[in-house]
Amino acid sequence: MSLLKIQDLKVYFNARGKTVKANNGIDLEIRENEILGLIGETGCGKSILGRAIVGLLSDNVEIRGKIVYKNEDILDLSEDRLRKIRGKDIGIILQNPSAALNPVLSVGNQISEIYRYHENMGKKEARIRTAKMLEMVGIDPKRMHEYPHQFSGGMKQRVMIAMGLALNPGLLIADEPTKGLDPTTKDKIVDLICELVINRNMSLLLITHDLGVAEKMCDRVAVMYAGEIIEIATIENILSNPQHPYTQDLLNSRPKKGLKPTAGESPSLSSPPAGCKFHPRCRCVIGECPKTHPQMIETENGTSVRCFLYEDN
Amino acid sequence: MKKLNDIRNILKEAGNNRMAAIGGAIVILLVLIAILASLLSPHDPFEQKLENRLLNPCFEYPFGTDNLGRCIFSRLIFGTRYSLAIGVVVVGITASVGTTLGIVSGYSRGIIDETLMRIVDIVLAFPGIILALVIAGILGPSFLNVVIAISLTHWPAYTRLVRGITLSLREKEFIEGARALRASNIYIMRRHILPNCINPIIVLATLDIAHAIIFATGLSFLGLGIQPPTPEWGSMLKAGIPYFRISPHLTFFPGTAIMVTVMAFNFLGDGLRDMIDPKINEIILVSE
Amino acid sequence: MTLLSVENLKKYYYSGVFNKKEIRAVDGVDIEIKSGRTLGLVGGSGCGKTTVARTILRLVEPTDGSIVFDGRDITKLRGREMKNLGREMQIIFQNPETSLNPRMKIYDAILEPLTIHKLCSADEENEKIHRLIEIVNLNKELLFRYPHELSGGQLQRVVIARILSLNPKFIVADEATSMLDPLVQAQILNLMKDLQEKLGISYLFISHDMDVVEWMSDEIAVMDKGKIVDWK
Amino acid sequence: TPQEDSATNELVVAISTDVNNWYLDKFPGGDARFVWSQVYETLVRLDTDLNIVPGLAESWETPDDGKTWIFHLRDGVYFHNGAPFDANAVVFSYSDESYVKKMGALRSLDHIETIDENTVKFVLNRPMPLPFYLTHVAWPIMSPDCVDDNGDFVAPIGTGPFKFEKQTPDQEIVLIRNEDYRGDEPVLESVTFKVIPEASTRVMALETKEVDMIIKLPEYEVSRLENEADVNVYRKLTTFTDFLQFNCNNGVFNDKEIRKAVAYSINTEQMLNTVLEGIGTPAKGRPLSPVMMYSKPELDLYEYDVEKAREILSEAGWQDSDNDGILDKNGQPLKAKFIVGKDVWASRHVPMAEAIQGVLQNVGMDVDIQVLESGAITKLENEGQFDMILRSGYFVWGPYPRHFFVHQSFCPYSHYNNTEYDKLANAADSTADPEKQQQLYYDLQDMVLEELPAFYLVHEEKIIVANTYVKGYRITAEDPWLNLDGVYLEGKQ
Amino acid sequence: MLKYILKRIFLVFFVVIGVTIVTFSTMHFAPGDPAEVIAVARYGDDLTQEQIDWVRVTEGFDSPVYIQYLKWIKHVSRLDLGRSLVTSHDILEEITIRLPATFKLAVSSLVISLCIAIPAGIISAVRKNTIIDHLCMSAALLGVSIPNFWLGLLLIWLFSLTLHLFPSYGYGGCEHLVLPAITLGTSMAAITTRLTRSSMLDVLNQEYIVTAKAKGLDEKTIILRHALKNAMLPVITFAGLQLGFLLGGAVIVETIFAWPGIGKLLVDSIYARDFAMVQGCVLFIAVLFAFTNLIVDITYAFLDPRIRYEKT
Ligand SMILES: Nc1ncnc2c1ncn2[C@@H]1O[C@H](COP(=O)(O)OP(=O)(O)OP(=O)(O)O)[C@@H](O)[C@H]1O
Ligand SMILES: Nc1ncnc2c1ncn2[C@@H]1O[C@H](COP(=O)(O)OP(=O)(O)OP(=O)(O)O)[C@@H](O)[C@H]1O
Ligand SMILES: [Mg+2]
Ligand SMILES: [Mg+2]
Repeated sequence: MSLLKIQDLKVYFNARGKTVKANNGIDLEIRENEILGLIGETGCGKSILGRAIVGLLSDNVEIRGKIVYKNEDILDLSEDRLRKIRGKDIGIILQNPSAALNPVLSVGNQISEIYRYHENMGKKEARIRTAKMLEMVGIDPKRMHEYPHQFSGGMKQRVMIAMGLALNPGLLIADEPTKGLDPTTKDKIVDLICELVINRNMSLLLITHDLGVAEKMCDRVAVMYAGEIIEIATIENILSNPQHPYTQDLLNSRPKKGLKPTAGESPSLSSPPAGCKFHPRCRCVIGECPKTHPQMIETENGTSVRCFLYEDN
Repeated sequence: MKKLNDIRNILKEAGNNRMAAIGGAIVILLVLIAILASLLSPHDPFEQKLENRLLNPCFEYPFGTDNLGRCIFSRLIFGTRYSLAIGVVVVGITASVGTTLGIVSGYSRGIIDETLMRIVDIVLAFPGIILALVIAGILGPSFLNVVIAISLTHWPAYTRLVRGITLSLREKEFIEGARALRASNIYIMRRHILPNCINPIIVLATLDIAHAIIFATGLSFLGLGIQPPTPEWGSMLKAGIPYFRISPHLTFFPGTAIMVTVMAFNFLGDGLRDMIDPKINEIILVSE
Repeated sequence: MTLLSVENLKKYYYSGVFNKKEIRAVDGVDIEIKSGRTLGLVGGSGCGKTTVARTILRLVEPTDGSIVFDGRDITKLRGREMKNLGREMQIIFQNPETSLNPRMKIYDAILEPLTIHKLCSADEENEKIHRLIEIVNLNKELLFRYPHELSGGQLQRVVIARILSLNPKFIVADEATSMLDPLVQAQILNLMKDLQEKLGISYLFISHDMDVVEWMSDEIAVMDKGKIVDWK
Repeated sequence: TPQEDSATNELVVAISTDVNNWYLDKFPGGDARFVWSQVYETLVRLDTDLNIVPGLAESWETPDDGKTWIFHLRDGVYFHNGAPFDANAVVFSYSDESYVKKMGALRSLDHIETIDENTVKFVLNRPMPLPFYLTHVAWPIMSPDCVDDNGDFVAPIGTGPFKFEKQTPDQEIVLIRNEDYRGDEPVLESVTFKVIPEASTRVMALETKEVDMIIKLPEYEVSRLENEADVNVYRKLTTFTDFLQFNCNNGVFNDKEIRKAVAYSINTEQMLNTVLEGIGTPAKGRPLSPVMMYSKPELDLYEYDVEKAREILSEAGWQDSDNDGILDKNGQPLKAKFIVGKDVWASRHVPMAEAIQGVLQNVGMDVDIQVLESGAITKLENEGQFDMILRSGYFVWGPYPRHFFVHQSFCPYSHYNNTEYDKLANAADSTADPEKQQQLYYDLQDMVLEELPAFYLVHEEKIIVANTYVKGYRITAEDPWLNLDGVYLEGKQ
Repeated sequence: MLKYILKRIFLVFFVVIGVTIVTFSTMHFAPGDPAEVIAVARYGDDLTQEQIDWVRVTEGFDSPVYIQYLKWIKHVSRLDLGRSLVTSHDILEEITIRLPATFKLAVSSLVISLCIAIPAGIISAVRKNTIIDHLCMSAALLGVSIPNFWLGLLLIWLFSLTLHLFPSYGYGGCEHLVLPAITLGTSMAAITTRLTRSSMLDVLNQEYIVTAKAKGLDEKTIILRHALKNAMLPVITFAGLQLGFLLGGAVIVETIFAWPGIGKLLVDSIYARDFAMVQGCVLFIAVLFAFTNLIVDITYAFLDPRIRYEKT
């Protein structure tokens, strides 16, 4: 069952006279109770996609397409309705917890205000709920009166998770929840999110560029390159049988596979190469590649890939 | 060629930023007026025609005449020189001294930094105009002393700003990289730190020119500014005050000139800030 | 042959005005690196890896211990000798975006070490720079851009190019690739390995990522709380 | 009748500076003298036309042509604290402690004797017209109770028509009616002096009727206010004359002819009519205001004559050889450093100085104006670092021409050395015979005009402006006085 | 936080010492013989060399500078600022008499400026690039550009003379306060508006505002709860500096409106070359300023948890 369906989403920024096509025709479906990974290199538009889903992009941006959540197109919603959906139906954990937590409000306050605002709870009740949430993410509830700067990076990340989960949303978007954490903390956070998401029957869109994390957590993975989804498959398929040359290179660049290098640099989003956006770096360019922009093609095992190599299949 | 492109880009940006464009245009105009003062002014700014005193604006005297029958228009035109000179000289002195101290302070840290910052604290403990007032009061009023008085109160703003930038730059790897290359400290300050402070300094300096002009006006009001018959706007305004009931043009034109100039520099400074680096906060305005 | 040998290296930081607090960032570290080999240094965040690197390069003064480089004790070097040391040991930092002066064009950035050490005349400079960027596989179109116009991988190459101009024997790479994407990381690490083979450079390779370190290094030292706790 | 209106009989007068001294050991600076003149009285007084009249002394005589003076004091006069006024108070007021004795004009006072309760004898070192000296508001009679046993000042206690009530620094001084005043009891219940430093604010406060009367109105406001229906402008020629003093000791003005050239180039009449809005009388070099005693009616004054000025200069060898508009001689340009004070007392001086600069520029003299406070002026003066100073009324009060001391060589302000002049001035001051004295002063005036230690510009006119509901005011010629005798308010809202 | 406060207090102490040195030396190294200057101030017109010498001896100008400083500082530390050279009045007393007037003016200007500036700044930031933003910013720019003595006179002319709404000068009830406070408050309000706006804009661009939006909070809550406190931190710091503006600007405003405050006392003393009084005033103002900033810093520490909970 699909919980969220994104159709041909385009997000264009207007930056200093140039159009940055941060998302350029995204089609994506998040099913109920699934963990969908979104991987791809820095700046390919993952976070933008995550924010677009919750309607959190600034005003100077042009958005087209459809984001249908439970039969409502988020892009058509009034600000009021959107506000109700945010937090309550769709939660988001932003990328950098140090910046995403308000430095002058206590951690407890920042969580409990969600209850107070959305559920009109009294102070006391909200505090009890907050304590529960904190306990759940492994933070001593006694510390709810402390301020973000008194917490370590991992703890801040936990607070962000508690905040995202506070109202039991149907969909949680987690933007690189493990970035910048040391391996032990990282493992703990991964386990925590998995456990909570599974226990609560929710869906998770996990944005990351850490394949290890994706492997541990995800059911399916979407691979993004230069503002497009280029491959969607189950995690097993991605790891064992990557189809798109980019995905293959990505896997081969891991130390385990001998750190095999790929030539070239990631393309700019304001003037991407014509045709397939990966073709300048691709090992197996064929005639079509530089000219025509490839479409998503279904291959075996429900894998979709945007590559001419699979056209005939 | 590349340079030309840079300049073209800046101009293009300036075109997009209406405020900066207006401010810049007025400033350029003022500079031209100051340079071409003797060509533009219809009369000798010092020439008195007592029989023509307190004339209202008319064809011969576009802005009228003052209490000694001097052409206000010509005096304003020549006054541009003094006001701009005060702004530019003060800012030239304060920016270079303040910046040097700021870089040295932030880069060397330790005892030098402590000492310099304490000196800054001490200077800042005196409200600017009061310190300037006392200095001008002691030294006596003259162009030079006005410049000294304002400069002595204004340099800490640069030192603080530049020190802050320097401290954050110090944390940057490229500075450490230069140290690993064993570049000398002076080389690092000059080639790496200074160029990275320039933009905010330019913004601060532009706003500061406006501030210095207003500041000098205040000193003129208190009789400690540039002295008559010098056609400095502040002292013209002050000298016109007694007549502001019967001949308001004596105050109106110098007052407006001051306002327009100060606004132009503020426009330009604001615009430059938006253009160059929106992150430099308004805080730098608080150079008082 | 041993290129660098560090013994009992200590670096203590002091903080606080009223009650002085001692932070033992590095607390008695012994390291040995052979010519043309790579030593990997791993450890949790804040265990003192960066401090070790910075003290070895004398970017910070060690509290105690000896650093013998190429047969000389460099802990007490000053002036000219210190300056010449800059040609022999160099460092690559973690964050490519801040590793280059944002107000300096790439060309000038690469030229900088040569000017500081007065290693080339004006007419050679162009040729030399082109040779350098060829080694690190950079496009010469990038030479007249500013750092913010380059990607992280390209920047890290520029950093390597400018370091190479000095022909160093020893390079510290402090998490040099941890900010990069996997594809680019692979590029850079391969480049570093190539250079080692061609030029016989020794590395002190610092990283969080055990897998990467294993791939890069001949030996691995594991640090914890300022001490070496394991040596593989 | 005025008395019925007593509810509003509270006069508010705006002055420019506060009274920061009430005691006789210091000179009351700024506008303090207007306030002093309500609280304190002098032995001898002047009427509104500068005629000498009895004050606290009923009569006086000098048995020896001016070396000894005997004053007969008025009986039945009481100080504000109820203590009787007597000879002791006079001795107290001119003790060695007092400013006038220590620093001022009475340095040649040897001692004072009390003959009886109501008679005092002043013994001088040399003959002097003492009664004139004793008219000065700044050295009045104070009660010995003004100070406590330790000699510390307690309160201003005088015999004047108004008593000190309270003072709020930099704001106001409130005086109330002295019910036991020796003369006609004042109609006014109280007089409040408001301190308003800025001239424009003072004028606007008068127009909004926040104050009833303002003193020292700037000249430029006069013509406008004279046309306003609900204010009265009172004007009278004073004892003060503005003068341009030269540094005759060194520099260009060492040469009398150059000083003359300056005198011929300045059109005092035009300056008066323009810069001073026609307020005052052009002096054309006349050192004494016509209201002054011994002011010589027929004098050989300087009539404006630029050509003559140019002639004198070129005869003296000044030529414009480089055509820059400035004359030069032996390669030295004709330059003069011109000092102007910025006292509230003479706000007109700055524009006057600028006007002078303009006309001198016209004959080829480069004048550099410096507007300074008195302290800075004193410094430059002592060092001889100036060529001209614009001044007003030094050693001037009352009708007596003591002013001539200013050009005596021993006077710190003189910058002029002429033994003949010194002798003449001394002789004039020490001569008791009025006719002889007059002749000596006439000679002095001729000499000043001929020698030009200073060029006298304008005789100052005093201006007082009051709202029309202020009745019964009569302006006095002498400047520091504020004559509130007979003033009352009628119909103030 | 204790450490922070202790450090601040230590700094203020240090600054105060520095301030005394600066004040002392400006007066003592002023051109001209101080004894002569004092003698002129004291005895005015006729002056003899003996009088100057007498002043030199009695005022201690013949001893070495550091002794003079130490002597002076000893008095100052006992709150004895000496006596005026002109009037012989006790300096501290003269200052404290005028303190209420300056205080009243400063506080009301501050209140006026903050009451206008903070809402205006917030609105301009929230409604960036709208008409209201442009209006506020233009007004603010006008406010900083107009010489305030001219503004003062225009206000008197308009409100007292033409409209008869407020008195034109003087010290007294609230009605007296209006015009001077507006004159003094205007430029400050202008600067504060700009500061508030840019600080608010800065805060609104922070990630935690996005977080707040992501929680589904409404605009009002986001601005008042999440943005305001952060945005106010630099404004509070500035409020301390504003006092400097106020004390400085007061010099001019007090002169125009005949407001009997410290600023006017200072200007008068400068004119009268009453260096002891100038010294006293400047020292007083600087110390007052330093202590206000200390209070502001401490308030800041309470408001900013990053400092409040700093480990000691
Ligand atoms: N406000 C904006 N204006 C212009 N361009 C923007 C803006 N925000 C983001 N971008 C651009 O959009 C692109 C996508 O950004 P996004 O943050 O989604 O990347 P990402 O995939 O999340 O990268 P990372 O892995 O580093 O988080 C980037 O190239 C970025 O420069
Ligand atoms: N300049 C300094 N002053 C005080 N303490 C310092 C300083 N530099 C480093 N430290 C402390 O020394 C310890 C070691 O720091 P170091 O940067 O060497 O760790 P690291 O192993 O490189 O960590 P990371 O993996 O996060 O880079 C840390 O506790 C750090 O707080
Ligand atoms: Mg991202
Ligand atoms: Mg490190």
